[in-house]
Amino acid sequence: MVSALDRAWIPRGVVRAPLTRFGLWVGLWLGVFAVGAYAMYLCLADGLFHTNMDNRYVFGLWIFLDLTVIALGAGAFFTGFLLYVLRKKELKAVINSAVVLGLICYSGAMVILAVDVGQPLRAWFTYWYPNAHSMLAEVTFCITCYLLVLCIEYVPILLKNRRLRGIGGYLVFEHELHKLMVVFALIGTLLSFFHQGSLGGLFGVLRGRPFAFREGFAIWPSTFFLFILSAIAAGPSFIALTTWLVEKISRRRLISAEAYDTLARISGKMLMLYVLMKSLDTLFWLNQTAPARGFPAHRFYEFGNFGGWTLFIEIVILGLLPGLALIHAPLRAKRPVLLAAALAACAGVTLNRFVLTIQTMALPTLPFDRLMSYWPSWQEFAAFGAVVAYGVLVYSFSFRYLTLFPQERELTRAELMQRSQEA
Amino acid sequence: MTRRATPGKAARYGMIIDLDRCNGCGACMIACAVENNVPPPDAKATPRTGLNWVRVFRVETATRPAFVPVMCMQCGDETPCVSVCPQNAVDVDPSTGVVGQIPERCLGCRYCMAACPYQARVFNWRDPQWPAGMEQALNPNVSARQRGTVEKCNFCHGRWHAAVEAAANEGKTGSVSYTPACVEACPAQAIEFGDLNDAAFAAKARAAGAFRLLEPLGTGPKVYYRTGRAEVRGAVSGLIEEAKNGQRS
Amino acid sequence: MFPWVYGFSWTPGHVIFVGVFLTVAAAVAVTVFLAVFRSVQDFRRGKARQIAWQSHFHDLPASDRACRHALTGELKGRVCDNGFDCRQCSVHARLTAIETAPPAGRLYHRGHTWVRPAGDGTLLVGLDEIATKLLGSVGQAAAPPAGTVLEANAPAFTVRKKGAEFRILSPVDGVIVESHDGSQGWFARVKPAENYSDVHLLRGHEATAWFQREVDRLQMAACQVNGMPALADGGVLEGDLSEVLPPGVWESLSAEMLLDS
Amino acid sequence: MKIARFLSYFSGLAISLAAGWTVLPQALYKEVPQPASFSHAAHTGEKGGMQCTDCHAFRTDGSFAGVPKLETCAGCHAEPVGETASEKRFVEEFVKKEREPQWQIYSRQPDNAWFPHSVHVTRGKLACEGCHGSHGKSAALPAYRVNRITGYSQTVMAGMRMDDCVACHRQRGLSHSCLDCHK
Amino acid sequence: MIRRELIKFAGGAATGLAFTPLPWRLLGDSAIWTQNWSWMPRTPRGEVGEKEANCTLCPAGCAVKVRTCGGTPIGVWPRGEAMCPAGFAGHTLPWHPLRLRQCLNRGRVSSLEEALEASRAAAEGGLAVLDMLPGRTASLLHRVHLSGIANARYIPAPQAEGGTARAMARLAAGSVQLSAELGRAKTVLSVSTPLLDGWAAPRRTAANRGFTLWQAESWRSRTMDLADSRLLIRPGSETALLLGLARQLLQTAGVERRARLLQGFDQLQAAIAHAAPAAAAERTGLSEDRIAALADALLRGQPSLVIADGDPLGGPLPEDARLAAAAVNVLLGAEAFSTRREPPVPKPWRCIECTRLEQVDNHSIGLLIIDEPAPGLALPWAAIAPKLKPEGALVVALTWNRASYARRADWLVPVPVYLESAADAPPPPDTGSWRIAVSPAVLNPPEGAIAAADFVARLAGAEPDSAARLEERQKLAGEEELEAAPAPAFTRILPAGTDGAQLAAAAAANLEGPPVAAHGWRQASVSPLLGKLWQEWDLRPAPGAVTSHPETLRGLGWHADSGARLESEAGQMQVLLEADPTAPSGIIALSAGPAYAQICEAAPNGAWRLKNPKVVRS
Repeated sequence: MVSALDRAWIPRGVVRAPLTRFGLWVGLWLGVFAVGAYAMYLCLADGLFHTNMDNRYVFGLWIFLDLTVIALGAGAFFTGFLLYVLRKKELKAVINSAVVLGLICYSGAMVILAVDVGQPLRAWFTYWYPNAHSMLAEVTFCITCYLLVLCIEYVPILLKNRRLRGIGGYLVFEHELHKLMVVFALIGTLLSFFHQGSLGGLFGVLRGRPFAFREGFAIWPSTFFLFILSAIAAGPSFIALTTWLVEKISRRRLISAEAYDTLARISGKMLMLYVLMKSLDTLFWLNQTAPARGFPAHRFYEFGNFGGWTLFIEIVILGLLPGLALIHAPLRAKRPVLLAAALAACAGVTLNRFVLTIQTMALPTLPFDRLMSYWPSWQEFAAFGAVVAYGVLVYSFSFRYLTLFPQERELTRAELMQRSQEA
Repeated sequence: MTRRATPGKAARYGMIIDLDRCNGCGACMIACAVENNVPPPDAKATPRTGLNWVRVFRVETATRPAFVPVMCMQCGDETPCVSVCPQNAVDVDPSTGVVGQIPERCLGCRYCMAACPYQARVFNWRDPQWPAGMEQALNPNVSARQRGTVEKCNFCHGRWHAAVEAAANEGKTGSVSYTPACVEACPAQAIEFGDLNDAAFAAKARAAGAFRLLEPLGTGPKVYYRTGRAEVRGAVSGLIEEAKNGQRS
Repeated sequence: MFPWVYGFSWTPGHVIFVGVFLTVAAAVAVTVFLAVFRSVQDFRRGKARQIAWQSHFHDLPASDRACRHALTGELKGRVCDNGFDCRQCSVHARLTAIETAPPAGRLYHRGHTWVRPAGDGTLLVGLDEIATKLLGSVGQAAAPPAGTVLEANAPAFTVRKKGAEFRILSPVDGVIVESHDGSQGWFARVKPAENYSDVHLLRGHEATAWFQREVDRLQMAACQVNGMPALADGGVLEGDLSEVLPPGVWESLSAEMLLDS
Repeated sequence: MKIARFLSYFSGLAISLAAGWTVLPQALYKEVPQPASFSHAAHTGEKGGMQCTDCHAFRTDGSFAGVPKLETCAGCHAEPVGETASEKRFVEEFVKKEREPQWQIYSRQPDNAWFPHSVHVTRGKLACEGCHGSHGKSAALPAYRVNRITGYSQTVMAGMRMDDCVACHRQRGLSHSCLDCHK
Repeated sequence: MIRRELIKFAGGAATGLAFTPLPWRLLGDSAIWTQNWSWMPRTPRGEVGEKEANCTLCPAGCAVKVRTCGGTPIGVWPRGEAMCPAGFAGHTLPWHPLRLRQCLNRGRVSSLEEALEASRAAAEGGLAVLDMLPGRTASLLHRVHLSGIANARYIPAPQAEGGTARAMARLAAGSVQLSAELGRAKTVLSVSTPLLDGWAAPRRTAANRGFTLWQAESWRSRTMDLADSRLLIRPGSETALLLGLARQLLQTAGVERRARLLQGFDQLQAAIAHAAPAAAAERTGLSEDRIAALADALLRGQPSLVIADGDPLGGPLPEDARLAAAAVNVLLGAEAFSTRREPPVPKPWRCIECTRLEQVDNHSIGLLIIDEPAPGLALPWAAIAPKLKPEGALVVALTWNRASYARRADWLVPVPVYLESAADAPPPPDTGSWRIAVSPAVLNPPEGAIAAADFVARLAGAEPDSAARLEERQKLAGEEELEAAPAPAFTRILPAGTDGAQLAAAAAANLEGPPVAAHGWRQASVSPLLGKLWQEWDLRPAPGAVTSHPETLRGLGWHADSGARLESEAGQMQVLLEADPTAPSGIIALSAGPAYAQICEAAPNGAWRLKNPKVVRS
């Protein structure tokens, strides 16, 4: 009976894994989710001493991974912007997957923030008594709004499901909503522009942390714009990577090579722009901003494990090289090169977030204080594991029962035609 | 975001700490903990997760080590923690200049702790516990903070309240003078407390040999340090020109 | 957040910040409300089914949406983006303007149904050969009773067989006057609505070219499952396919052909 | 047929509105009995002839003593003075057994709020009725209702919350910065 | 269809809910709930008053004022003079987690009467009262009540503080109590004594000490940090340093001339015969001219003073070191010593004599009563155990906590602590001027608690009136402080019967011990709040912390920041191994908490010694 129900919900014309294998996959990730949920319960009920954070490392694994996940989740708004506003038709193949990825990244980040905050029951204070000067207040407002927009963008994909389609006016509402999608794409872009930027601004405004402090334009430090650029650069790569991953796991061809190429090309161009701006900003910071505050450059890089190499890897190895590979068409055409460059771009953004959260905390500000190191506790890993498991589960169910990749039927048929010619 | 101050009554309290007198006994840390109902350490507390509103650093110098008490500097200009708190739990009090940390509104995001250059803020990582019965011996002028909130030195604001109450009892208005716990506790009278708006105290604060920690960051700290020993000034203030003659290990 | 809340202060930064937030929230709310309002409008104006087909149509793979004129070779590789509803299609109007032969004999609808005007002003509607091949005679499939209102491109009736169900699209607008078990090929006599036009139905050489392509499609879809008796010479399969094919294959095959994915 | 379709929707709406506006305010508060009954009117009337400050006095250090302790009551009530049953019970239960009555304080502020009576009454010359209402003239103690979640009494939740204090300060142009009242 | 109706009904209810106060009140009230959690303590309410008192937790007896709220002490603040960190948390002692509140007989709750009966029965076999904090009025009362009991002895626990002064008393003419008057000294040499850190020194800080301090120690102590000149010596080489110093002093004519006239000069000659400058330098690890510079500074900076008491928790210095220090003081003229003036004792009180612990012969005590009134007092159990009768001996501990001697005692009787009953502090070791520092009773003690003096009084069948007697003595002594009397002339350099050669041999013998410098901070155990300094911050070494140079740790195969067990024949204690690059290499600094004394042996020369210590990784 269950397999019949399952078959009834799976869209026609596509082949999905048999229910047993899918059940196994869901069971595995439910296990990871359960362990993480227990860790979250510990932190909420007992207290945050279950983590290894302390009065120096006030931000730990969770905030670092939050920033990374939201940066990579920028693929949603950027793909939407490119498709609906700049009319890049070939991205129609990945827009549904991008929206689902965005929803997962942002909702996961919000859940982790609720656990990371000492008093989650008072979280609404930020809305009720907002501090207009605080970057964190701006981030909170924008992320909640954008999460709402993402949910609204997810609704049409949901209503397209084969069974839901039959009910009343769902399809009509989906149709009307689809016509207004341009408005949501624009609002999404505006919101994402601000909260990606404010996440960068979080550290750029820290007058007390010369390692992170940057001057900038009006009230926005330069890290505001750098975070937006890096998010836009990493977003499409992340979507390309995830699509390839889903193709590998489901063993089906999901998008055309042309879609891959567009994603890579745009990501490459943005990455080059980001590397340029990042280099300029770093030079200005090392020679002008920090020394003026009594912190010559060597005071940041004289400590053993956080030497100058982090800067070199972030800008050159994980920034310049993938950028060049992605903007160079023949190189980009080779799939392994494309995937490696995309992975490098995402790793570059992750390292940038790591440097701004963990290294800023590690470096002492008082001359007589010392460098401190930090390693997350199992509760921190497990809690984030739960969010990843939640993401995988949502994606798996969406991939199985909703049409995330419209081109899949086309490609499957083309494949069959080809196979029948050979036979 | 400061409300209108009572006219003509504003004080800007500040401290001068004489590093040559401080001998690192820690009386100020214990007196501060008693005065402000800071719970005793629990089994798993460490120097990095402990609750201390004032911390005495031991700073190695070429000659004798110097002992430097570091507490919240009640920064006056561009207060780093006030501008970053997302829900205004931190606010410079107009009538005293003290940076108020209100645990009832703090939601424990700890962003102010990241912003503070002096790491003078500490976080309640777990529920505060006192030995059974010790609640009767807590200071009535200060309320205990819940788990998950940030706390910091507020120049013993409980004592400012008591002073205001006593002044009101005699019908007096205007800024009051009082002595914080660490000033009263110091065996060497190394800490001086006063109103930076009053010229004499301000002159003493800016006298020769006085300096402030991380002054070039421009946050306007209101705790001044004084020492006659150049190597201590070099090691403690970290200013580039002093650092040359003070050996820094 | 609001002026009556304790922390509100009329500083420019605060007002701008809260203002932007409220406008964005309002914009989102208005857009969603607009979508809901329009949907209700469509319902009221009864365009629901039409829209349902439109949005459904957009999901079909490009190869299933070949334009009728691409079938006949007049337009190379053009994909229909109007849900096969050539009545509003400017391209079709342009092409048929050239050829004005009166409709003679059967007119075919892409959903594998045909229409034939029966002298007395009514129209006979029936399943074409491929549909009957797939579903067997309409008889067992309980044709729609007299009096039901038909709408072009909307589901006329649903065929339930072997646990699968397919909806058959109606080729014309009108009211069924008399239904029939289909043994003579037609299952309903329809009194056409006043604005009835059979412009969107295929005729003559279009029909033959379309029929030939449908057979190719049927054959190609059928060979998806190996071990199926593939026809070497491309001849039409015999007998009622629902008996011959295994149910899973038959069901996806029929869905393929009846455009009900 | 049109209204019928929304009947269930509107019935759900009506029920939840009714519940929210009537049932909730009652369910949120629970009543806690006072240890003994007490009539201000009886004490301050012509028969009792006492002044407020006889019981609610300021201490020498200017802090406000609040509700009197047992020995203040025992001063007159070593033996039952009047003839009411509740007074007899009070004398047996508390005075004879020297058991301090745990009065529920209507205007008890939370631990984190600092309300100095010396600033408001001694210097500010505010009348008690301003905040406490006509409690001083009541013939019997009103029911003490406490909010189940916050633990504040209904008197505080109704009229002595932060917004009320701030409104008063704003009227008088006084500072109401956070540290003025939080401790 | 019903399903659709249900969904519609739920939708209506939900939208309706949004327009009722329910969700918004819940949101607001739950936030307020997080501000008033029931398990958070409510601060006390009541009148805030102040009461003048003195801190009786240690011999310093600082003048304090106790701030009370509704009668309960909420803080202790200095009144005029200074206070040590522990003084500020003294008012929380009544609620110390280890506080003893009922009589226990080997873990079983029993009553005071039962304890008294058991004690009376065991008293026939010889009663002894071991007073852990001698010099208080309560100590006097012990001696008064013991006079009524047959073969009873009063044993004051040997204190590190004042050891040099006691050694000097044996060199002075006539039996008298002496005191090192730091107030009058201009130059002070402190040998392994925490002069600026807990040695009754809260008043004395680096800034206002008024004398130049030379600190000779074998680990980097807080006093070493604050001293003017530092002499890092090998552990156990104190006597060698002092004998070398004596030899250096005798080079100068004036000193030698005056010394010749004193008795015992030849014994001193014999002792310093082996303390040639090279030998002294080699033994102590200092250079010869450093010792010469020290001697020169002491001579020029008269009046100068040498103190070699040792550490209250780390253990007193051996007898030979104190004798050598006394000798050096005599050579320097010892103007800084004064006769201690004791507060007068009311005439009718007849007290028995004090018996030193060494004078008590073994297996002679049937009933041992240990009086432990305050935290941080320590004496190795190995020194007491042999004195008890092998069978039928009863140990009654009149103690404030369930930890220290409670493990060894058959009976535990709770005593009132600081601020629970009127008590006074013993005389301060650093000045001869006399005063009575009394702490009044602010709180009432837990019922079942009895003052130690009253317990002994009831044992002797006398009136348990220790509070009244304290008042009587206090009234008798009046308020003003009498200045210290000048020290009597010194007739000897070394006491009769001290064999010079034996002193020199002892100097060499002390060096064999393990390179461990045991030191302790007595105030640490007054309250858990003191953990702020060593657990929640690293201003002081934690009790049980073994700190040494990283190379030394690596050399011994231990790795830093790991737990271990320090074992000796007398017992074991938990330690934490820590590496400190600024610590002197080759030396292990052991921060002795109260547990250290329990694992030590009491060597014949009075020092505490670890018998073949081993460190086992735990």
